[in-house]
Order: sequence, then C-alpha cells, then structure tokens
Amino acid sequence: MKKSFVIKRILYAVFIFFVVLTLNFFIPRIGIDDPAERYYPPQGGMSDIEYEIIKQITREQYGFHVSTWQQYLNYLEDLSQFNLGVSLRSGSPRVSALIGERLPWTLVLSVTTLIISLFIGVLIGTVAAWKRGRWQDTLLLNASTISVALPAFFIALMLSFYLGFELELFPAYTNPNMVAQFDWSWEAIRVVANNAALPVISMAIGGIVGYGQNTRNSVIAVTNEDFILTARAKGLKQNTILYKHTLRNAMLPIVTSLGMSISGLIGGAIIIEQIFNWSGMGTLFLEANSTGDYPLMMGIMLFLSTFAIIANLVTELFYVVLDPRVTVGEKR
Amino acid sequence: MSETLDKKTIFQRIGKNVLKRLKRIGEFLGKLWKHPKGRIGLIVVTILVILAVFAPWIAPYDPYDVTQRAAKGLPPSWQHPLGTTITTGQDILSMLIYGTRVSLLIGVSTGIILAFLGAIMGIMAGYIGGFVDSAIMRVVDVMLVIPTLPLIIVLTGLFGRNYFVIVFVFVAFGWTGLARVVRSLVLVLKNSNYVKAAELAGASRWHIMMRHILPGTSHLLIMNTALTSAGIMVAEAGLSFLGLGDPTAISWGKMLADAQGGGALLFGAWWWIIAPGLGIFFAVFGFMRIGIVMEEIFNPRMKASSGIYKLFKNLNNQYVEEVFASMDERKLLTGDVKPEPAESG
Amino acid sequence: MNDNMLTMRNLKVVFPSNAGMIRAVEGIDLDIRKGECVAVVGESGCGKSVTSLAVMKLLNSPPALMRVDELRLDDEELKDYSETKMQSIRGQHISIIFQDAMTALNPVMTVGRQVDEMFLRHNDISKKEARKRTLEALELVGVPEAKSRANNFPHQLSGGMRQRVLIAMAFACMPKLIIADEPTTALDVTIQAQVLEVLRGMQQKHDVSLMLITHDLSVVSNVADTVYVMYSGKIVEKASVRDLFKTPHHPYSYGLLASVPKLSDTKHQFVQIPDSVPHPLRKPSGCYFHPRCRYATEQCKKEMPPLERFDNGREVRCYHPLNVTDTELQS
Amino acid sequence: MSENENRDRPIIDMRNVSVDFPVKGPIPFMPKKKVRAVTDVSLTIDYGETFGIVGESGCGKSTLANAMIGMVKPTAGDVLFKDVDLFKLKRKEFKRIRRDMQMIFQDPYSSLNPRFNVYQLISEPMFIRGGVSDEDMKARVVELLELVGLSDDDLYRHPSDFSGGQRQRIGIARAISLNPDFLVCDEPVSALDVSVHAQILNLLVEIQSKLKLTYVFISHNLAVVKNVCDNMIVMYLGKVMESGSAESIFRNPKHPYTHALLSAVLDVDIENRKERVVLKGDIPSPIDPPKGCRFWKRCPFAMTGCKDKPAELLDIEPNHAVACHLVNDVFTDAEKDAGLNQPIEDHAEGLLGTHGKK
Repeated sequence: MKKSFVIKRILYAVFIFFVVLTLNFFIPRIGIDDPAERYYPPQGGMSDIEYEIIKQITREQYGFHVSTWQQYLNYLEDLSQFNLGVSLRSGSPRVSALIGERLPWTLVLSVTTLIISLFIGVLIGTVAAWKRGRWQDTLLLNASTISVALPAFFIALMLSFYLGFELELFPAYTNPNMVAQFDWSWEAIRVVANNAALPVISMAIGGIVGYGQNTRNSVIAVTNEDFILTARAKGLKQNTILYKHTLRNAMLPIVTSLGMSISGLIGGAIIIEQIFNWSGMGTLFLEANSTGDYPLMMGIMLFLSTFAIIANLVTELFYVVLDPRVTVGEKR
Repeated sequence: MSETLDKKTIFQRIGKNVLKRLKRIGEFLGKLWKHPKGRIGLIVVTILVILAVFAPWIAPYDPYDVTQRAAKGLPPSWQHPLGTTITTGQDILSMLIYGTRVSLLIGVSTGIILAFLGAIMGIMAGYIGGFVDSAIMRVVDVMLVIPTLPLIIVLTGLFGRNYFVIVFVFVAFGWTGLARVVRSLVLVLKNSNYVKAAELAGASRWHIMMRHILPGTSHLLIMNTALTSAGIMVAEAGLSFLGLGDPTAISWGKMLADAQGGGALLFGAWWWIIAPGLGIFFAVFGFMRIGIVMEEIFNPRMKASSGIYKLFKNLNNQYVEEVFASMDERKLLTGDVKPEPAESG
Repeated sequence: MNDNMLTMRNLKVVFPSNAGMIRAVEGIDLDIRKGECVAVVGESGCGKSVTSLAVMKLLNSPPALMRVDELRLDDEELKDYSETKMQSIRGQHISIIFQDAMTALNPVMTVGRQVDEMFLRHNDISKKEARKRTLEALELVGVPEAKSRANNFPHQLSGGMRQRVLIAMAFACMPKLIIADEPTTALDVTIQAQVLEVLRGMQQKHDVSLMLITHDLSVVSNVADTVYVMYSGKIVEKASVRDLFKTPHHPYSYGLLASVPKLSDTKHQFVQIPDSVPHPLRKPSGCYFHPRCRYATEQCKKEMPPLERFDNGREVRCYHPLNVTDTELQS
Repeated sequence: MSENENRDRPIIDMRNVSVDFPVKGPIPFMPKKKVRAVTDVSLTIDYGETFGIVGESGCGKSTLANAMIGMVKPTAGDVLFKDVDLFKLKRKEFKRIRRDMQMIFQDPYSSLNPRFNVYQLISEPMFIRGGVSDEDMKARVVELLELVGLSDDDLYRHPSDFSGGQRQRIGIARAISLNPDFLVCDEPVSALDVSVHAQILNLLVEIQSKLKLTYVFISHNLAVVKNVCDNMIVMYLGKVMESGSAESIFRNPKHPYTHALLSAVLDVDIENRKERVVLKGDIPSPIDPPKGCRFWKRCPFAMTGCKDKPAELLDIEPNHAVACHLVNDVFTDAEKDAGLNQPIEDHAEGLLGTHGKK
C-alpha cells in the first residue's frame, strides 16, 4: 500500500507540474496576437518600420516565428534541458543563470526565517499549551491577533526606521557590496548575517506567532485525546508523555504546512527584499516586472511553482513516514 | 413544492424570509456586541465605515492638495494631528481617512465575492461529487502551488492597474482555501442521517442544498468573509506598497510606499510611516476580531476550553465548599440542608 | 491488615460550568476486596466513569474538583499523594482499561512499544527484556503471532485485538487493582464474549481485584461478584450479583433489570421506566429517582433517602425498597 | 398510501440481491477490489409483519435494509416493493413510491438537523411533499407529537434540548408523518440509555398496531428481535445463515452462529446459566470473504468440506431454513469418503468456551 501511495503522489505531482508549465507558457500570450509586442512594447520616437523590424528580430530570437503549438513543443524541449529561456536584459543572460545567482540569497533569508520561526514558535506554543489559560497563553493569543494585523512590510519599515536609522544597530539598507564581495570568509559571513538581521526578524515575527498559535492549538487538541489519558494512566512521567506522545502527534499538522510555507516564504519575500534592497529572487522579479521582462518573470514563476510542487511532495512523503495511518490518499 | 402557489403567496414567503434573515442578522450583531472582544471589533469596524462613507466631511484638508509648500514635513500638531508629508505637504490624517475607502472597499467586496465563489465551488465539489469534484480539486491543487504574489503582479501588469483587476485577481486566486474547507464540511453534512431522512421523504437536491447544506456551511462563510476581508486589506496594502495598486487613488499601502520613497526613514518623519500602519492595523484588527469571535460563537468547544480557566480563577471557594457539604449524607438525612438546585457560580 | 484492596469513602466530584455546578459524583463509598470483581453499573451521566478516573486521581483540575475522605489502596493512603507519587502508583498498582481502544492507543506508536513503555517505566530493565515481557503479555491475552503484531500500529489491528492489547497493558505490571471502564462496549457481541472471557480469565488467574464500570447488565452477570448501582451521581444499591438479579431492592435496579429485553419474555411486552435520566444540572429534589418511580411518595419528593445498610451486606437508598425479606428487615 | 394494493402479496420481495461496493484503488486503472456487503439474499416481507435482521457490524444488515428502501442500488437481483421494481422506475415515480417507506435511524443525535426546531423537523417531509397549508401541517405535527409521547410545548425547541430517548421519539414522529406503510428501524435503541430502551420499543410496537405498519427491525440483540419480530434472518458477512419465523428459530436454533449470538444475550436467571458459546477469531473483512461457508473460519464445528463448498440456505422445517453443512448434511457419500465431513484438525480445539461462573 505504501509503495503504491508513493507512486500515486509522484504521478500526481508530475501532472500538476505539466498543468503549471502549460499555464506558464500561455500567460504572456493572454489577450494578444503577437507576444513580441509584449516582449518589446512600442517605445516613443520609434517609427513603425523600425518597430516592425525590432519585432521581427524579437520573434526570431524568442522563437515566435513558428506556430504556437511548435512554440510549446520547443518550450518543453528547452525545459527538459533546464533551459528557462533568455532574459530581455542586455547581453541576453539565461534566465536560469540569473535565478541561480539570486536564489542562494533568497534561501539565506527564507531558510533562516523558517528555522527561527519554527523553533521559537513550537517552543512558545508548547509553553502556552502547557500553561493554558495563564498569562503565557493570553500573551500568545494577543500577540497573534496583533501580529496578523501588522503586515510584515510594515514591521520591516518600522524596524528599518528604528533599529536601522535611529539606533543604527543593523544596516537599514543592504550593503550593495555584500554580494559582490562574498568570499566565504568569516568576515563576509558576518556581514551577511548583519545585513540579513532586519529582514529575517521582520519576516520571522509573523512566523513565530503563527507557528506558536498552531502548535498551541495542536498540542491542546492532542492533550485532550484519549491516548494521553492512557499514557497518564500508565504512570508515565510528564516529560515522557510530552515528548513521546503529545509532541509527536501534535507536530503532524505542522509538518504538513511546512512544505507550503517554505515556498510561500520565497515568493512572499518580494516586499521585504524590496524594502531592504536585498538582492534576491524578489528583487529580481520586481526588476523584471518594471522592465517588462516576461521571459524572466515567467521563468521565476515556473521555478517557484516547481519548488512548491517538490516541497509539497516531499512533505507528503515525509508525512507517510510520520503518520502510519496514511495509506491510500487519506490524510487525517 | 407544488405549482399552485400564486404570486401573492410567493411574495409573502419571500417577505417572510427577508424579515427572518434581517432578524437573524440583528440577533447575530447582538451576540457580537455581548461578547467583549466582539464589541471592540464591532466598534472599530463601525468607525472605519463611518470614516470611509463620510470622508469628505470628516477630513480636515484635501488629501489630494499637493500645493502646500509651506506645510511640508510638519510633525503632528493641532493643525495637522498626524503631521504632513515631507515631499508635498499633504495632510496625513486626511490621506488616512480617504485611504479607508480603498481598504474597506477592496477588502469587504473581495471578501464577500470570495465567500460566494468559495461556497459555490466547495458545495459543487462536495455535493455533486464525481467529475465536478475532481475537476475543482485539481484546479485547487494547481492554484496552491502557483506563487500568488508574483502571479498577481504579472496579471496586474497584463490587465492594467485598477481596482477591478486587483479585486478580480484576488478573487480568482483566493477562493481555493475556502472551497477546500467548505467541501470537507459539505461531505460531512451530505452523509449525515438527517440528509438521508430528507432524501427518503423525497426531497430534491435543491431542497437539501438550501435547507441543510447551505445553512450548515453559513457560519463558515460569514466567518471567512470577515477573516479574508482582513487578509485582503493587508494584501492590497502590500500591492500598493510595491506601486502596483491603482496609481490615482490614495491608499494606505501607497502612503507607505511614498513615505519610503520620499525619505521618511532618512529624515526621521516617523509619523508618515506610523499613520498608514495604524490604519492597516485597526482595519485588520477589527475584522479579525469579528472573525475570531464568530468562530467562538459558532464553535462553542473552543470557547469552553478557554472559558473554563477563567471560571476556575473566579470560583468562589465558599460556594464550592457549600456545594460539597450539601452532598454529605448526614445533612441530607436531617433534612435541614436540601440539595439546592445548582446555580451559576 | 484488612482484606480490602480499595477503600474509598465519600468521593465527591463536581464540574463547575457557566451554567452552574455539575454534580457528577455526590459522595460515594466503594469497597473492593482482594481478588474480587466489583461492578459499578449505571447509565450515561451517572458518574461511573468519573469515579473510575477519580480512583486513579486522573481527573484534571480544571475542569474537575474532587474531594475524598479516604482513598486507600491496600495499605496505602492515596488521598494526599502528590502527582509525582501517583505516577509511580499508576500502572504499577492500579491500571485501567478504557472503552475505546482505537482512541486509547497512540496512533503513531506501535502497540508493542506502547506495552514496552509500561515495563520500562515500572521496572529497571533493558528495552530488549521489556519487549520479551511484552510478547509474553500479548500471548497471555490471546494475541496470535504476538511478535509481528507487536510491530503493528493500532489501526492495523481489529477491535478485539486492540482491546486485548489494552488488557495486556493493564496486567503488565501485575497491579493490585484493575479498573475496566466499559471494556467491551465498543465491540461486536461475539468479540465481546471473547474479550470478557480473557478479562475474567486473567483476573482469576492472577487474583487481582477488578473494578468493572459498565451499563451492560449481561456483562455484570457474567463477570462481577458485587454490584454497585449508581444513579445520577449517587449509589442507590449495593448487593452481590446473585442478590441483585434475584431480588433487586431499589425500584431503579428493578426497572433496569426488567426493562432489558430477555429471551424468556413473552412477546410484545417491555417493562418500561418512564422518562429519562435527569440532566446533571437539573436534578430533582429529594430522591433523584422519584420522578420516574411509581412508588414515590411525598417523602421521596422532599428528602433524599439515606443509603440503608442491611445485615447481609446489602445497601439500598430507598424509603420503599422492594422485595425485602424478613431476615434483612431485622437490621 | 395507495388503496389499490394487494395486501396478500408481500410488501417487499427481494430476489437474489447482491450489493458490492468498489474500494477505491491507490492507482488509477488498477483492478478494483470490492466490498461484498450483501451476497445473494432472497426474502419476502408480508404486510403488517415485523421482520428482523440480526447480525454484527459488517454483516451487511444495514446495506440490505438500504437496498429495500432504494437508498442503495443492488449490483445484482431485484427488489420489488408492492410488486414494483424500485430500480426500474422513473425518478418521479420512484420518489412518489418511496414516500411509503421511511426509516428510523440508530443515532438520534446525528439524524436530527441541529438547526431545526421540532416543528421544522417533523414537518419537513410534509413540506417536501408540498400542498399542505401551514395550519394543517401544524395540526398534524401536534397530533404526531402526542402520538409519540411529547407535548406541543416542545414545538419550537431544538434537538439539543432533548434527551436521547426524546430525540428518538422526534425521529419516529418524522418517519410516520407521511403515513408510510413500511418502516425500517435501524438499531433504534442501541444508542440510547438502557432504561429508555423499553420505552422506545414499546412505542414502536404501539405505533405499529395503531397504524398497521410493516417493520424491518435491525438489531444485534436477539432478545429484542425475539420479542418484536414475526420473521427474521440471521446474517453473517453478507450472507443469510438462518432464516424463518422468529418462533421456530428461537425454539430450535440450528446454526452455530445463531447459538453464539444467543449466548450474548443477558441471562437474568443467574442460578442455572447455560453454557456460553465463545467464538474464536475476528470477523473477517468483507473485502475478501472466506470461500466456502463464510462462517467456517470461526465455526466450532467446521468440517473440511466447509472450506470450499458454499453453504446454501435449506429448509429444515416449514418456514425455517439454515445454511450449514453440518445441519443440512449435504455431503454425498463420495464426498464423505473423501473426508469432507471430518472436523478440521486443530480447529475445533478451544473454540468452544464456557463463560459461566464456577
């Protein structure tokens, strides 16, 4: 049963992947006959003939001169070689190369944020559940309403204003030389950590409170289960019950959300990266958007979607290991 | 239902239904008002609505007036309670009040449309099942992996930056979560024995849908409208902050973007940042509170678990001892202490 | 030295709620002799399950408030024991078998490990040794192929097997007292018979005391020695099984016995008790049973009758007991 | 209730009904397994009688009842209700005829919509049928409430205000509100407190005699069935093990499984208890039921031949049939010579236990 479940999930992920890449192919072609016009919109001071020539060049450069169906096939062929196309930037860099350049910097932010918020969140969530109804719990509850009402970008602005400009504890803008000068030396890593502090904090606050609240609810739900009563009736010590019985079960729903949240973090870091001028995927995407660089935008989109699909698949398979009850596509 | 109903009775029935609905809403607002947390939410939202509707009369200055050179960068004072902008000298309080319009309009309208779409999709998937179900769920799964914010950015780029497009995109990509929840609830309701009893009595699908399934999900939909409205307000502010909102309107997100771009951070004009932030905070907070309180009202189990601790804190020890003493065999025998009917503690 | 395994005096449990005090258990005494099987019988909401948890001091506060004058297990007074001290008593000296084994077992832990835990907690032994004892324990309660079953998760076992695992777990450390809270209610009738047989067999073989909580009189008649009948938080009758089934004294016990369909009944006749169990927040005045009792008098409406004790050890809480013989009246 | 029906003909006539449910496979296009909920059941139920279906969980008793009232479509066989094949009717016809059959559910907590009040609950079937004025509907509901022992003060209260027994009364009132003549009672008391069992059973019996109803009574408790039913079947894993009049089955129970069920019934006569039959092993899964006699794996008397040869329902006396090789003595001499009627080795040992007190 387990094996067929794994196969089924993989097949399904492949199916979703195909739908996503097809959508991705068609989005820049929405409502327009000639995608070349979208890739190179007419600019002022350009005569019709000039524009026609530019469009012709664009068509041939990006393969729009063949039928749409053929374009789609070419697109698939390119993808099979991990070729996401060519950016409109000067020098026509490959989209995959641009993504590869920026991805690590985004991962630095999102993975650190995820680890911090997961660790602290689970910790305070467990404490709040343990001290249910006391001040620790009330604090978490109020913090969660407040933090949801305070968007991360507002927190980021406040932090950059207060900690960055007023107290000058951390750089309010990312050091533009950070990326270029990075050489794996301790000093460089320290600089990165210093620059990443504010973006990570502003993203992690929401995450900590979110995971805290989820953990709390989940732990409380598990505590009310009969098997915890059984564990207590066995005379097990409180710590044993907490680690072996409560947390293991309470973590299941949180694990499920993990895959989604990492891909969400990468996609959602756009605003934070913009505020701190962090040279990650988010800023890359905004740059692409401001110049109408569709191949780059769609490349990033496809990359993020694929990332999400894989992350989902991994958590699902991981979940099977954690929860023996999952067999045929049923989730608890 | 039989076809013999004439128009008059139909109108009567509709009238009756409308009255009933209104009464329900009234009752519901009453419940919210009675709940201490709900009251805060209700007050905040009411104030925001008043601000939005009567903005031109309430706002002390014209927020679009960018000609006040003398008033540039004033900190909060009696003249300008929230100060003015550094760049153009616009009155921030007035901008804030006008910004309420955008946030509420986008938030509430998207929330409501989303609730409708999510409910329709979820109910179709859950109740009709089969092919419809798998088709809808496949769409949900695809939407789930596409990164929302980048997609919204691309689509607003394609279709133009006005609020119709923004609402449309929010709706088109926001219904999936609700549809999932509604679907699983509908599946439970559909298999319940009371639906089976209605089927046995010859009920049509329409009857079951309108009398059993839809009322069963209504609490979820109302709650969801409040919560998604709050979420959409944040999302709209984020979009405007990136400069992707409607460029002609004043919105809180755009105010923040202007503040950042205009060097509010650099020149220490903290009021320029805090004001729109507070606007977002109160709007989202108010709607969230209402949503959470609704969840508590509709899902009494959660209330019970948090309420019991409060109850225990305020427990009257003497009363507890009296209750225990009243159970003693001896006293019951002599008959001078009767086991009085339990009253609230 | 007394021959009581469990002596409980005046147990009271209330659940404060916004609507008022829910009086779950209103001062009950319970004696279980060594090697005896005592059944506590009652319907839903009569406080029988709360009593079972109270014996192990497993009731959480909140939501429950508990008072007891005496709670003695063998020669140990558990009344003032701290939670830590109770932890070493639970499992080792008292253990419990819950009703629904599906929810009572941890779904993400193999059943073997869940039984292991019991040995590891109360004995100073290696994991390997614990597993060896687990397998023995499982075989003892009739789990076939114990070795592979031990590596199964609860959802992979049938209802009967799961219940056996719970029984094996309860008997693991050879406790002095075992509480079985509706041990067969969730099972099919033929499986019920198997599980009851295992339970009864284990109890007699190891000579432990058993406290059986149930609403099912056929379970009582097959397993128990002494029966306490509870109604709405109070004990209304205590008698040996034989006495109770032959000559129930309390009208409620009588009604309960009579209203259960029997094979010997003639067709189309069921003796019925009118109305239903009172809501715990709206208990009637006087005797809690009086609104449903056909023998009720004015006195019953005003005063709660005392639990009267007869010479032969029977107890009944009623002003107008039924079927009382002359010898009993002498007391 | 239509007036032109022939009351001499059976109200329900099931012919070789089988119901299988497909089990969803993990991978699309793989061969699907199926749950064999009901296999080859034939029975007839006469007007005005009470027909008992007895068995444990998974024996298909609820599926069978659902097939009778058209809630489950049989994979094979015909279901005739008043001589009409339910599953060959047009949708509208089907709906019309199905108003004559109603059901009382096991769990009165989940079978009443918590949002409705008593009036809405009981009047819903009439509301669905339409053509009844509000006044008539209300009068009828009050009448029904009285019939089931509730008062019209309860009209606008919600299910949560009632105890289990009272809820079941509401459920009964709803079921009879359209004047059906066929009522399926699916374990109507097993979710209720012991002390209210008798009330509900008496109410059902009383209503039956007042309204001349035909009952199908599903239960796992043989004592209940004995006191209520005229005819009955005992089911195990989707097949009928024993069928006939309740009187003859209880007077002379033949099938080992019936014996096992009988011994689970409360025996108040504590002095002379009978030996208690305890079956060994678990109820097998209906997904892949044992070949041959479905009961052989748990049967204390199983013979070698029972493994492969399905047991057929054969009459042993008028209106009493048993599906058991041992009782029916079906093996031919040749088969007997092959040892098919020998007990299975190491099988009977320890299967039969006693449960009495020493």
